[in-house]
Amino acid sequence: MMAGRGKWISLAVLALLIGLLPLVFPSGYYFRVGALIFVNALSVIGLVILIGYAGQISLGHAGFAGIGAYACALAPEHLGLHPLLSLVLGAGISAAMAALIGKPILRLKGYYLAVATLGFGILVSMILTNERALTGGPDGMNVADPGLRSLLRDMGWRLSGGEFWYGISGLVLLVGAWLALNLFDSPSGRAMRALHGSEVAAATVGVDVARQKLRAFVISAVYASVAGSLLALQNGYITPDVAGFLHSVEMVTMAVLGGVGSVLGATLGAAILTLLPQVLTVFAEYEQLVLGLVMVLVMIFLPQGLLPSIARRLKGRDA
Amino acid sequence: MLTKTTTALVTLAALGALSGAAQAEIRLGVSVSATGPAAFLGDPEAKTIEMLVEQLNEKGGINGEKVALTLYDDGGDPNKARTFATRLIEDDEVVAIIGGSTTGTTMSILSVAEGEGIPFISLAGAISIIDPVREYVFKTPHTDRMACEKIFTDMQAQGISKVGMISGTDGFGASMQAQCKEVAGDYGVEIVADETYGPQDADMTPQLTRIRNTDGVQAVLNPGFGQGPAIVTRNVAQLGFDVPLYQSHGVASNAFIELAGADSAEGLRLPGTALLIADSLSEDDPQYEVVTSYTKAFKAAYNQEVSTFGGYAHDAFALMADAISRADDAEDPEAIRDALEKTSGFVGTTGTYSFSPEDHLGLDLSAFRMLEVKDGGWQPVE
Amino acid sequence: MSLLQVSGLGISFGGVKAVEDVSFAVAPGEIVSVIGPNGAGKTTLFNMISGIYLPGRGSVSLDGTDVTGVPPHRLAEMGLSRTFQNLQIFQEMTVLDNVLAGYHLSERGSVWADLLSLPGMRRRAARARAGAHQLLKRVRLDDKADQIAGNLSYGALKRLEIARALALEPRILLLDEPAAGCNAVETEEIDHLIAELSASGIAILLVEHDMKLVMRISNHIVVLDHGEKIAEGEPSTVSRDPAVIAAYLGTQEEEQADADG
Amino acid sequence: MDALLQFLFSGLTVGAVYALVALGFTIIYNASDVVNFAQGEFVMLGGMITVFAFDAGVPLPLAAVVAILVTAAIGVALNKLAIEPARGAPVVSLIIITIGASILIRGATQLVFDKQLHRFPAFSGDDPIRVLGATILPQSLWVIGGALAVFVGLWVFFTRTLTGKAVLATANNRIAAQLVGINTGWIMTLSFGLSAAIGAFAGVLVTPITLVSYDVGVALALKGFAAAMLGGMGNPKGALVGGLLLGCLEAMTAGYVSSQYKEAVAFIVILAVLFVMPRGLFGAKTTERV
Repeated sequence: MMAGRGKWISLAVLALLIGLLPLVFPSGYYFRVGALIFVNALSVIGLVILIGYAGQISLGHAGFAGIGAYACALAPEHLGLHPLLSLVLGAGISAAMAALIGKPILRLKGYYLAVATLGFGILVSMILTNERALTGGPDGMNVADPGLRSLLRDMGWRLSGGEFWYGISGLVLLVGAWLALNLFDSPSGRAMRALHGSEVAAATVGVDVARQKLRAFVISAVYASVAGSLLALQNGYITPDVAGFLHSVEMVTMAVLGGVGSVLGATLGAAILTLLPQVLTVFAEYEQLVLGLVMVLVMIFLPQGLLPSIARRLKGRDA
Repeated sequence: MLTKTTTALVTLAALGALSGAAQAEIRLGVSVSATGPAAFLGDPEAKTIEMLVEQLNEKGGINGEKVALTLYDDGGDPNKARTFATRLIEDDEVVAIIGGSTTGTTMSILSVAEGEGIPFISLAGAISIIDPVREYVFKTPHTDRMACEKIFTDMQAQGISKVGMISGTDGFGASMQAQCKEVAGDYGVEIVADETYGPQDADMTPQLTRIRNTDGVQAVLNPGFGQGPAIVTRNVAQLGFDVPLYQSHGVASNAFIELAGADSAEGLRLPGTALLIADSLSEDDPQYEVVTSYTKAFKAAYNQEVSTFGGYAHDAFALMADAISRADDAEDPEAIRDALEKTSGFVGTTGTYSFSPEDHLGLDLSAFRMLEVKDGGWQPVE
Repeated sequence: MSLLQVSGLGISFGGVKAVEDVSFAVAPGEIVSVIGPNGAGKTTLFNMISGIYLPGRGSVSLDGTDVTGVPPHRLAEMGLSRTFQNLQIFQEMTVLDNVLAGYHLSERGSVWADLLSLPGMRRRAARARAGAHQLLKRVRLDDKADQIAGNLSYGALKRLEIARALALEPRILLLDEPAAGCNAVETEEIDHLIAELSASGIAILLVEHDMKLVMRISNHIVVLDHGEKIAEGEPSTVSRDPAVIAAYLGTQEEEQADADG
Repeated sequence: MDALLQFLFSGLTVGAVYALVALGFTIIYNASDVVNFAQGEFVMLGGMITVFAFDAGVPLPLAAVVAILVTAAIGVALNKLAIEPARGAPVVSLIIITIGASILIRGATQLVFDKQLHRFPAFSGDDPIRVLGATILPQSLWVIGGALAVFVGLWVFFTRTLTGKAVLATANNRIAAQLVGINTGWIMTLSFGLSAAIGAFAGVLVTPITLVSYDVGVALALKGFAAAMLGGMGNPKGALVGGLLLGCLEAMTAGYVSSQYKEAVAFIVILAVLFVMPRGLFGAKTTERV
């Protein structure tokens, strides 16, 4: 019952934020930043499932974002697929890839798993960079407009590009959060969290550890892939950076910073790391310095991540 | 409570917009890759524009109006570049944008600028930026294709027909690699070996050995920037591989000779701009004045050598300032765009620009000069 | 007919024989205890039976089926459940969730049902939840259901582990030192619990150091020393077995000598 | 034949660079189970500080010593300020902390020094040594020799010295180590100092070959990490073999298959090795205790 209520509170908070923030946006630029936060939060929620629930690490999830992004760039051009169907195709490919590579590498633990996932991410970004004839190489390629905005316009609903993608990303984020919260308090979610606590004990209560790990890996890959697709569609242009190691690290950092077990925490982490460079433009020279400092300090003083640590502190005061 | 905050914020935003308009300054937006993997491009670009804006405002600005510069560092990330472009237009309300150090960031900025009708001068190399011509998009660097053509013209003159290429896999190297392969045939040049290396690689002797063992290789061409070309140059010397070595404009700087070692670099050629031979430029050269004044000022301001890339930014800013001064309304992006397109015979550090509705680059091959390392310094060929 | 049959089971680590040629059987409703001095290989034996270690030699069969080397989660499906000597609790989860995890086999369904929170999943979860509350009541942890398990006392965690193992509704339960670290009252409770379980027909395999407890509740005792079975039989027989006395006295003498030295 | 030898020379040179970075990982990992992703920054600092000291007129050997000492101090500071306070944090938090530290060091370097590429002269000149038609630079021999020297030093340290054994004991069981009188705080300080010093030493050796700028650390850390994992984290032998193997793999792939996918081949081999040996080539085999 507790968990059930928590789910609806989290969703309500998220929905209110997404719905009400535009009222205080002074310009269209804020819609763009908001949309970016939502897209990042979506992929980070995937990592919450993988890292927070199942306790497995990945330093290569940007590879799946890359697959999702390039599916939206390539499939409309080469297969004549609608961009939205391409998003689904990308998610399918990501899921299949995750299932394929997850099987052998999820046997690895800790840093060994980290290096294996890292290798996967690097392979994807390498292919995207090297297959110039197909992907445009490091310069990237155009992504066709899904045409939804003009559809809305024909229905008499005029939205700027920023507003439109803010709405779409916000909606998808809400759906993603709902699914992740459902999963948390479900048999699969419990099995994932159980194997996170003790693989041996989880196995002795009947949890197929390998299967549950793979499940978390595949689900998180789909989240990253859909986020990658959304990014590609709203940017209209995509480069292999989306699949790069730095993007993988950024995603994990967002997850851990906000609180790796918590969906709202993931959104907070995504918001902070997306906003930081925007706020720091005045001190662009110091951006890296501040970013590094924030990462180190949060991990030292709030090792559970921002949101859970704050929640724990508030609870402690109540007691 | 919430509504109160809202009103306060909206009022604040409105006030900000008002005060901005009242100051009557020309708002110029810049987004370059001052950090990250493309910092080689963006760092001198950012420094150049900051310096030029200061110079211009000291002299009283454009027609009495000061230039207010908003400069963002997109770190070479196209996603960030798009966000900054949106911010420049929607939030900072600039009338024109310069930037896009890489092709990827340029493409991101381009679609925003084009959609909002803001003139944009790109600092990236790809030909696809201005071909097909987009209404609001201009660029100052030569295309990579032009660099290839310049090199192959020189090879043709030397009687070289079989070339081994070794390119960086970064955006610059990969783009030029593709362009060169496309145009080589036009100059009777055959690419008989085609190797690559990663931007952070430490040793290229395996690739160069492969090239050396390819039949009939008469020259090596190395498109790339950063440490790669310096290491390639050293490795060619190390292997005792005795064929002409051509580098790209990506490494056209004095620092490169130092990094590659004067001995190893001796005799290598590349297509560069007048910037690199500022000292030996004759006074009646049309570029003499602009090149010497820029190199001197940059050196004085940053104690650092100028680079071709800083030169692109210099030209972009100069072109923009010129267009704004000629525009019917200095605060109307449309007017600035129109003035920009009418630019004719404008001398920059890179070459002489003449834009037209059909040509938003406005440079020809003559802007490139073939340079050679002689006695540890750059010398024009003939 | 016996439910669990262990035949000639053995394993070596780095050339050292940890367990060698151990055989015994457990019938439904029977309580069989494995005793022996520290390091005799009791936990290793448990780990082989429950599928955590792959036995080097011999076989394990459950209800007539050979289950040697079958992974733990498959054994769980076949009705084998266990607790751990050194507590394998899901520390970050609530007490209730720990027991619910024990219901995994009965509440699991398709991943789609879980993601979409479909009615079928909710029904199964509700049933599991009801059962879990019952079990928590049985081990007197019902008032701590929503606490994070990591915050519980040692004795409470021992009981929680038993509750979780029972959630599987096992046919055979392996208890590894359930009374270790418990006070007299708690030990008595565990005593009652085990008796109750065996009365309901569950076979119990027990490792325990509390000899009074072992002698009182066991139907059958297997004695290990240095990885080998040295005696087997009813409590009264085993306790008089000279080999058993020697093994225990021997270690006591050694320990005494260590303490003196 | 001479081509093969040339590829081998290249592979050994590059591999020795990886090995030096990987060796730096082992000490900290052995003392604290932390993989320090800022290890690449130590290499970068070694190169950058030497460059700037040298350009300021300090003789090269002295500049190198200064760089190594300063970097070691930074390593100790990293431990005191970021690792010690986060003791007991999960792996993923430690990864974020060390990555955060590496970003911080990079940001600071770019402010204190600059964003340009730099180099200082090779120790024994640039005239290549010719062997059977292949060539190798004297500086490559310095790098390979340096990697071997560090390896032997670490080997002796961990197996022959009391302090080295104390490091291993600390890694194995911190509390037990404290009980037998090991000052684990001092062991951690020593490990970070030593690790940073080895990184800086690597930076001094490789700069004449690879050049240095504020951002070379990431790529080095990645390759060094991969090499260490290939060999088995924590084992100096694994670091050396893993590094050299990775370098040779890349060189052979570039020489015989495709230079474009040389890193891909390297990573596929790593994945394959981990598939068969989940703890790398020389990693300890452990049985799970329950």
